[in-house]
Amino acid sequence: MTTPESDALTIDIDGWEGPLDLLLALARAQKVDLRELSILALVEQYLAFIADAKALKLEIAADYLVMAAWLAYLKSALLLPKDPTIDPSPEELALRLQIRLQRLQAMREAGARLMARDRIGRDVFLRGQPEGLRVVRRNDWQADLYELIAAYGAVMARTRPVVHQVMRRPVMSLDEALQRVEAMLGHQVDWTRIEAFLPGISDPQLRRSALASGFVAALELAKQGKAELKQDEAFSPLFVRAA
Amino acid sequence: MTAEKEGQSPFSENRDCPYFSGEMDPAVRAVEAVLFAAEAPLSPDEIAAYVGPEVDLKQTLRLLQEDYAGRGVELVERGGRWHFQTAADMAHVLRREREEPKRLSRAAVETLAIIAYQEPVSRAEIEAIRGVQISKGTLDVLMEAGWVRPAGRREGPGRPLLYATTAGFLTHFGLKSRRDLPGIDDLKAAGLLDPVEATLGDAELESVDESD
Amino acid sequence: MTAEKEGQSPFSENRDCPYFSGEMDPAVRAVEAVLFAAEAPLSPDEIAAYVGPEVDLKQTLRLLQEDYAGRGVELVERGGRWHFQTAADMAHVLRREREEPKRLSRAAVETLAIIAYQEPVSRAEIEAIRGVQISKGTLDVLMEAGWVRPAGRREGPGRPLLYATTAGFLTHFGLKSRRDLPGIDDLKAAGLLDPVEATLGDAELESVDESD
Repeated sequence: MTTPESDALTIDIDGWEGPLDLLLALARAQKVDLRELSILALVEQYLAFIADAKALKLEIAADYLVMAAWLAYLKSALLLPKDPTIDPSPEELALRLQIRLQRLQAMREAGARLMARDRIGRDVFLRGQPEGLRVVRRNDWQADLYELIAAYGAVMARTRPVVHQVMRRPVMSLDEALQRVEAMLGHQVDWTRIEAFLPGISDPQLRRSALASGFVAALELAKQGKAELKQDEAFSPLFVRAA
Repeated sequence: MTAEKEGQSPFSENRDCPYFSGEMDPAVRAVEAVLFAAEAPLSPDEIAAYVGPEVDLKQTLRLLQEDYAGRGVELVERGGRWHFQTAADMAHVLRREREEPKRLSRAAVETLAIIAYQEPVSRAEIEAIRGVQISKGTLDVLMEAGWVRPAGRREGPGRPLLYATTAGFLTHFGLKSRRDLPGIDDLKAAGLLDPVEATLGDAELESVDESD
Repeated sequence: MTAEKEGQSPFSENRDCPYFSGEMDPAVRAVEAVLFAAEAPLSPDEIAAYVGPEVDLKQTLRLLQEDYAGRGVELVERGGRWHFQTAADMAHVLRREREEPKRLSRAAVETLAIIAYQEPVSRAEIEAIRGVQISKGTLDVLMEAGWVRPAGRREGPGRPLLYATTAGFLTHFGLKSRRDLPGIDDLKAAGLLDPVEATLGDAELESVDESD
């Protein structure tokens, strides 16, 4: 077992990145493959290091002391006769510590190898003045024929209302209907359908107007007591005769 | 350019050309790397500061220029300074167009319809028919779409610019000619001239300036 | 390399090599120009957006890579993206007067290595391996460099945030993919990349701040 080279390691405790870092540094001082590491020797080195630091009245962070306490426990457990009821066993704990140190060492080496690679901006360089690539947006305008025609219809319709106001719809006035129905009713003693009193008209709009006016005229004559109205049921033909 | 060429590219028969066998002159390589990484065109003196004064830059630059001649990248000299640039005839490759489908605004459709039915028409005539001003963008959009073109000027006061539709317009809307457009009577029969429907919805819109 | 070589450079006897006679495949030229002009590494899909979908990029990139092999500039693939860069052995020529990139702290280097080799990992896992807490700045520095990114959360207690490396990490460190990480296979075989079990008084260790 090598003597603890505490002199070489009496560095300010702030120089270590935690107890694991310190343990790894001590382990490497054993100058063996980490897989061959003597955990017992490592524990003794660590405890000696902490003891030295205490003797020098250096301030020691709590986590280093916690680790020291844990390692002291591990050391005594390793030295005591095996107790199969303890789980995990001290040997298992020692193995785990060893693996943790290997793992930290592996990542430390990996980091160093990574940093040593040919890095962009340090060892290899990208093009200094690239022209750059451009994306040009182009609008793909869309419209269909129906939209176009409908739009024209809408524009034309909007500009036409003047024309529509000038146009007069053919109508039959109430006076006209009254005269006609009254005159015809004089000869009619039988129930006669109201349509028979209207003039023969082909224009459907004028026809509707004449029917409406004729109906109102018949109501007016009935009110005056000059005519009688009859309808068998709602929406059935309307009959008129002289009173 | 396609998969069939695998193994028989225009160059594959030259793959053994010793030019590429890794025996490149280190000086040529160095000058190439320096010019590639440079952030501005470099004079031979500036290059020499990197590669060393013993390099015959005149010769090296000439060799490099020959190497790149005809490639997608070329080495050029401008006012005594050297730099790599992409070949001029590759400019069209370096930009990529992305088409974005966009529907025409209502104002644009109406304007297009008026031009199609009544061409050639002036802007003032379109505005008189629509009853609102046309924003500058509306005609631009129709021209960008390739459906409307300027069609000379009308003789008369102000000599207004006239607009007409294009062949592209007919193609897009599936028309053989403008005479295929349904006439006013057809529109009326189809109910597209129904004044009530049309005036109701448009009343408010008309009082507001169009905003496209 | 010197003036005496005028007219008898190692290449001069090959000047007639048809490789450079301007009969280049237009597709190769186009891909070359696009990669030269690009401001960042490009995936084949991105290249295709410029040169057109009909170009066999696998073949074309291979040809280009061969063209440049051994030159002062080379074409490389990093994490599925391609870019030109100066040859690594030209570093001594180019480093002149260039500033070294900011040095990473030891904590940052180790953290980056842990993330790269074991991704995705949580902050607690990184701390368990290093035996100290990570200061706030360490992950920030790595993310700011564009090498590390948050990579979702691990399902389970606390749903811890996970970290992984980026394409920019591969580019910067010259790795074709994570499988190129130095020694990753050996570390995996030795079980050193297995998930960390939080044992050995980690609870106490984690209460301590690191001092980087």
